[in-house]
This record gives sequence, C-alpha cells and structure tokens, in this order.
Amino acid sequence: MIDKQFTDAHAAVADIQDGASVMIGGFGTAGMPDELIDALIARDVRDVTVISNNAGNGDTGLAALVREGRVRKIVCSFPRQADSHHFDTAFRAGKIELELVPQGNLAARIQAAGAGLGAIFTPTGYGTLLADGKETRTIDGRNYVLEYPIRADFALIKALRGDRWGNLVFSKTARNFGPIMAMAATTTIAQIAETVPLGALDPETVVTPGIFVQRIVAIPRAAARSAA
Amino acid sequence: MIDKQFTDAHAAVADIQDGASVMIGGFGTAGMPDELIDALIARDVRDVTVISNNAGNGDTGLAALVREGRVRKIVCSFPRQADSHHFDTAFRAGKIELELVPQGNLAARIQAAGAGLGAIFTPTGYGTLLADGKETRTIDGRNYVLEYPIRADFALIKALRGDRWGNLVFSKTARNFGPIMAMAATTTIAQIAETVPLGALDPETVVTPGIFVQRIVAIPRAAARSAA
Amino acid sequence: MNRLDRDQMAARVARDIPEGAYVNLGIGLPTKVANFLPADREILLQSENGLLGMGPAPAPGEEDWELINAGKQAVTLLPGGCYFHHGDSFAMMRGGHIDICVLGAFQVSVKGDLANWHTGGADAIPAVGGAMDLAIGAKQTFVMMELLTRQGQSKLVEACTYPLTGIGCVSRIYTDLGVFAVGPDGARVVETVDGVSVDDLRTLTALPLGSALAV
Amino acid sequence: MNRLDRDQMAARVARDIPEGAYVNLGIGLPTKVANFLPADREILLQSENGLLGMGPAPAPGEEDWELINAGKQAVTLLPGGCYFHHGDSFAMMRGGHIDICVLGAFQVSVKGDLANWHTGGADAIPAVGGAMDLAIGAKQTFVMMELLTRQGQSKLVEACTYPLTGIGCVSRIYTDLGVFAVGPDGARVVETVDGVSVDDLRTLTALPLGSALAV
Repeated sequence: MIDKQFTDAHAAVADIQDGASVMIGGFGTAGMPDELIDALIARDVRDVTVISNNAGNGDTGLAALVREGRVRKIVCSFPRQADSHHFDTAFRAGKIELELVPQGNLAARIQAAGAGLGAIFTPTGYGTLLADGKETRTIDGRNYVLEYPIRADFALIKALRGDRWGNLVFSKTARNFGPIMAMAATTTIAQIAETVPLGALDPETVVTPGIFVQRIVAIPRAAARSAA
Repeated sequence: MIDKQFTDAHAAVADIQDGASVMIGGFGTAGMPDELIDALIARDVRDVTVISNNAGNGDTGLAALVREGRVRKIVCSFPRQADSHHFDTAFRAGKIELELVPQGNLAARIQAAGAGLGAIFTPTGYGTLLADGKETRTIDGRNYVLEYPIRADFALIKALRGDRWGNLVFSKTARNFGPIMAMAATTTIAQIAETVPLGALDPETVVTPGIFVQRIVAIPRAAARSAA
Repeated sequence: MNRLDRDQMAARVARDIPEGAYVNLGIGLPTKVANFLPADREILLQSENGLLGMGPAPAPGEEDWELINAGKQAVTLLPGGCYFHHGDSFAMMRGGHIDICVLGAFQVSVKGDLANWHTGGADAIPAVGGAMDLAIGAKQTFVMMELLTRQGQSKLVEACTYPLTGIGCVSRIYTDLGVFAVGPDGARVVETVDGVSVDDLRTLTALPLGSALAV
Repeated sequence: MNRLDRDQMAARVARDIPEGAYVNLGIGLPTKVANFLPADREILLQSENGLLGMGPAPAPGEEDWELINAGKQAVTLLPGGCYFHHGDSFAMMRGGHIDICVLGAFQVSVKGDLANWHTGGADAIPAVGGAMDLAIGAKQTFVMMELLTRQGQSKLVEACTYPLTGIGCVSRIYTDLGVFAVGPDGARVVETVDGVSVDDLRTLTALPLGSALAV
C-alpha cells in the first residue's frame, strides 16, 4: 500500500541535511508551510540554500529560519519588504548570499526543472542588471535571455487537503508556488490541513497529482498558527 | 458586460480565413471539437495549417477536414493510425505536408508559445531523425535539442462546462491538449456541453481561466455526435 | 501649477481601461486605479500571486489571509474569478495575455524604457518581484507617476540613469501634470492637466516633447 | 526451444515492478503488463493522454469514450486517480517523475539505444506519438519484445539499423527467451527461460553477451 502520510512535521523533514537545497512555497504568508519550517529549524541544519519568492516576513516561518542563521543563500524575487528585518540584517552583515530572480523567471525556471527542460529563452530581464553576463538571443525580432532550471533536494509546501497517494488541492492564493515546486524537487513534503480518504478528491479537481508529492503531514488548521 | 458566448458554431468560426493556422484539441476522438470543425468545413477555407496530436480518425472531425482537402500542412505526433485513411491517402498523394513532432515536444512547444518563451532546450528526440539539422547543446551532461514555440491564429477545443467569461472545466481525458492550446492561440474557440452562470464554477477548480478563451459555443451533448 | 492628486491620477488611468480588459495593477500607487474603474464596464483584474477577477477589499474583520493580492493585502474574488499557480500566472503576463498593466516608476525614458525596481544605491537591498515580467509581458504597459521628484527633477528622461526594469516597454505615462505617449519615436504630450501647457511640460522635463495639442 | 508466450512475457515484466511505482505502459504489447500486476502491490499507471491511476477496462457497454488510454481504448480510473492536461502529462515523463516505462521495440542495441517508431521504409508514414518522450524521460525504460523477428533475426543488435527513438535509454529487455541488461558496458544476460542457455542466446543474437549466470 502506498502511504505518504507522516505522523508529524519533525519526522517528515528528518533527512534534510546541511547544505541541502530547499524550495519553500508561499507568497508572503499565504501558503507558507510554517510548521514544516519550524521542524527544519529544530533540526539545526546549516548552509541551506532556500528557493522562495520572499525572504521571510515577520518573525516566523522562513523569517525565523533566516534569523537562526541556517540559510547560506536565498534565491528569490522579492526579499526586501516592510517586515523582512531578519533577512535585511543578515544580508547587510554579509551572512547570506542573495540571487535575485524576476518572479516570472523564478516560476519558469522551477517549471523547467519539473518538466525536464535543459534551459529556456525568456524575455524577462533582457537588458537589465539581472541578465548581466547571461547568454542572450534575438528570436523572431524579440530579445531573450537564456535561463537554467532551478531544482531542489526538497520542497516544503502547504496545501489544503491531500490523500495518502499525495494528491493535493490548495486554498485560494495560498496555491501560488506549491504546484510547480512540487514538480521540481526530489522530495516534496506537503503540510495539509486535512487528510481525506483515497477517492474523496474529485479526480477533475486535483491540482497536484500525487506523483509529484513524496510526503504529506496533516496539521489541522486549529493547530496551525494563524496565517495573519 | 463581457460575454464570450456565440450562438452557433458557424458564427464562432466565421473569421477563420484561407491560410490560417488552427490548433485542434483532442487525443483520438476524446476532446475533438467535431461541431466546430464541421463549421470550419462549411466555410470552405483552404490551405489551413493544423496543429493537433493526430491527423484525424475515421470520417468525422479532423479526418473530414483532411478529406475535404482544406489542410495544407499538419503538425502532429501520431498521424498514422488504424483509422487515419483520409490522412494516409492525402499524404501518399503528396497533397498534405507533415511536420512530425514527438508528442511531448508538441505539448512543450505549445506551452512555450502560451507562456511567451522564445525557445526551449528539450531532451526529447536528441540524436534522432526528428532532430536532424536542429541546434543541440549539452547541459549538465545531458543532451538537448533547441525547439521553438508553436503558436496559432485559432484554437478549436472542446470542454465540458464554461461561463460567459470563458472559464472552462473539462471531462476526463478529453482535457488533453485543450488547456495548453487555449494559451497558445490568438483566438481560442471552445465548444462546451453546457454554459453555466458566472460564479457557478468553483474558482478552485477552473482548469482554463477565461483570459485564455475568446469565444464559447454551447453544443449540448444530446445534439453533439457520439464520441465513439 | 495645477496638479492631479493621486486619486485623480488613478481616475484618469481608469478612464482609459476599456470594457473587457484584463489588467494587472502593480503594487503601490497603481493599486488605487481599482477604486475608479467605471461601474458600467466589466474589467478583470489579475494578481500575480494567482488570481483573476480580483474584487474589492473585504470588510474589516472579514479578511482571509489566504486571499491576498500582490501587495499582500486582503482582497476578495468576484463571481467568475478563479485561482491558479504561479506558472500559469506568469504565463498570462509573459505570454501576452494581459491587455494592460499599470506600474509605478522611478524613471521612464522617451523611448519607453522603464526603471522602477532599484535605485542602484550601494546599500539598497534590491527586490524585483514581478515588475520585469509585467513590464515586458503585457500588451500595453502604462506608467503612473508624479512627473517630478520631490527635488523637482523630471522622471520622464532622455535615458534612464537608474537600473532598467525593461527596454522600450512603456507606451503611456499618466502623471499629475499630463499624459505622455512614449516609444521608438520619442515622447509626445497626449493631454495636459487644466492650466498646464505643453511648453510648461517641455520646460519641466527639459525635453523636446512632441505634441498634437495646441501650444 | 522453450519460449514464453506474450502473456508470460507480460507476467515476467510485471514481477519486476515494485510496490508504489509510477509506470507507463506503451501501446501494443506492453499494455498486457497491466493484466499481471500483483494484486498485493499498489502500482500507479500513467497514461500520456492525461490520467494517473488507470484502472482496468470497463465492462462491455460501460465504455466512456472520454476516458481512454494512449491506445485509444476505453479504461477506468481508480479511486485516487486524477486527470491533467498534456503539458503536465509530459512533464511527468520528461521531468523524470515516472519510475518505469515499458515499451515495445523493433531493435535495441547493446548500449541501450532504442528503435521503435519507424521502420525507415520509403513509403511508410511515420508516427512517433509519445515514444521519444517516454524512452528518455522515465527513470528506467524497459523493453518488452520477442528476441527474434519472424525471419529469425535478433532484435538485440550491436547497433540499430532502424531510425532511433532514443540513445542509451533502455536498461532492461524482457524477451520470450530471456532477460537482458543493456547499457554503457554492453549487453548481459540476466535470466534465461527454462531450457535456454546463455550460449543459445549468444548464438541467436550473434553477440558476445556477458552473463553472471552459469553457462
């Protein structure tokens, strides 16, 4: 029997090692897998490369991971925000490396990894600092930059419901990077608010097929921190 | 008010002209927009370039379009089948040009068009006849072929339900190329079994957001030909 | 000199958004445009974080923090709206499916180059978000900004000195003093605010602006 | 000489598919493998036309022609299965998410090159479908074929003479006379059918096959 359920977040992240690359879903706090990140912080791993849209908000989740000094490098589109003080401090102190990627290129490069493409020519960023030194090409009169896939050892994402085969559905804009990160990581770990029996999810409405998800951990909403 | 509904298939395809490029959804007969194709046949357009997975099955739909001599070129992955006699005849008579594309590259090139990428490096087909003369590159030890987007003037697809904004949901494996073709055509025309009021489709389960669909035509299943 | 305030600027932009348009409003000033869209037009707002058919802010206390916009503000979804993942969201932009995006700017050049993500300051922490994708992806990119900096320098310039967001991507600039068309043929005054002349704008920008308007 | 029939070959392949595997069975002969998957293992079948968790054929009269497999046969969906579009379907393959695909073949080389889509005949109409994507995308590609053509020629060859589907992509070949491992180090006999010796296979293929089996 295929059963991807883990009993708790700590067990689900227990094999994430020093130096691992970890995608973290979420856009702001929506879709941020806070409990999985807390479990990762509890493991005291070092030199993690994080791929995420932001660099942490407030004092929890990714922000806490940064605050605890676990992140060597972050690949993201929008690190600086009103409440990104832990990243700001670490960055100014030279303790964290930043690879800034336009948000759509971040998504497209994650998708390219998930889909097995070797590289893509994207128009975004052409002629800007963020394309400095990169290969470019004019195709049909339009200018493109060659960008490479972004893969990761792990993806930590948050969904609404899942079943033991790993099928997932999401909640509103908390979907964001979850489905594409699930496709691009060797091991995708999803925290879900509720586990449902096999067959309970309408096969027409599954957003992430279980083939892209290796582990699920049910963390009921009542137990989860408020997203606000 | 945005209202993408057309009253009948003939009106929906009335501006498809000689020489147009037309994507046609469907895998075998599942998802084949038969009534839209019939309407296109009735227009007597010539020199159409068709992008579709197959080259027609039996005597209806795409097969009929081919039989009627309307197709100058077909871009597809699997033209030859037990019941592809109309294509076979036209091809052997030199009356139709064939661009054979591996199915996954067909999908990826259609997706590249929809997503605004200039080209993609794909591993599929490397070292085969279907990559002859194409640019190749070794990236991280793996070999890739450079492939370009496939766009079209029109996409004719078949969905299950839609609303006046063009949001669509599909039926089982009749989904196939519909969602990605909708993203790659200038004008996407969807025949649907049922029109539902705005808001009746669960926003979490919309498969094709209306932004990718320009016209819908309701053709109730009772009125549509049996798919078998 | 007469100047539009920010709400008036937003209302002016809103007037140019047609029925049926798919529109992305950048974070900051452009967000205000949503408040002035004509009630008799159906206009669909896209948010980069995966929604189409964005509605107004919820009543206080009704916020759902899993339903937010690109600025991380709580929003609502209109009937007929839908959710999708980030890949599809940026395919909408990069693939040319968004009709209009409205962005703020530090500078715009007469050719339509845009600078709006980075001051280039040595100690600034850069953040780009979706700005570069939006700037080059939408069918039309509008900029909405005050014409002058607080120091009185024109933000419409011959060539941007700040790091670029995109090249030749802006077609129109809506400012507190007038509306400009920019592009390969240079900058042209399309409209001036009451009491402002084309020559005033030429003086303020120090640019040889074209115009079809009476001087 | 003893030979497995096609059902026996399918059963032999099925034995090597582990619990929890995501598997794509090519059209034609490999489709038979589904009939022999052990009942005590959960194995998920993917079909390129957008379904995962494919179940057995429906009862006659129960066919739904919007629920078909890659061979355009009516199938069913298991509880826990789901549908998706062609982009996601081929991302599953090309992205290395499918554990095993089983394909038929015209020829396989000792290095694992596969030829299964085109005879190269001048008047043949070529059709490739998803074969090239599957061949190079799955974590392991198994081939299932009779070892010899009807004319008695080995289909395991030093180098393919038919047009290739993929280079070095096959790892195992299941035939009516034995099982072979192929790859960078050449071909090796893994198993022979009762009454067939490794030397028999060397003679039939005219290849210097390696083997860990007793001769």
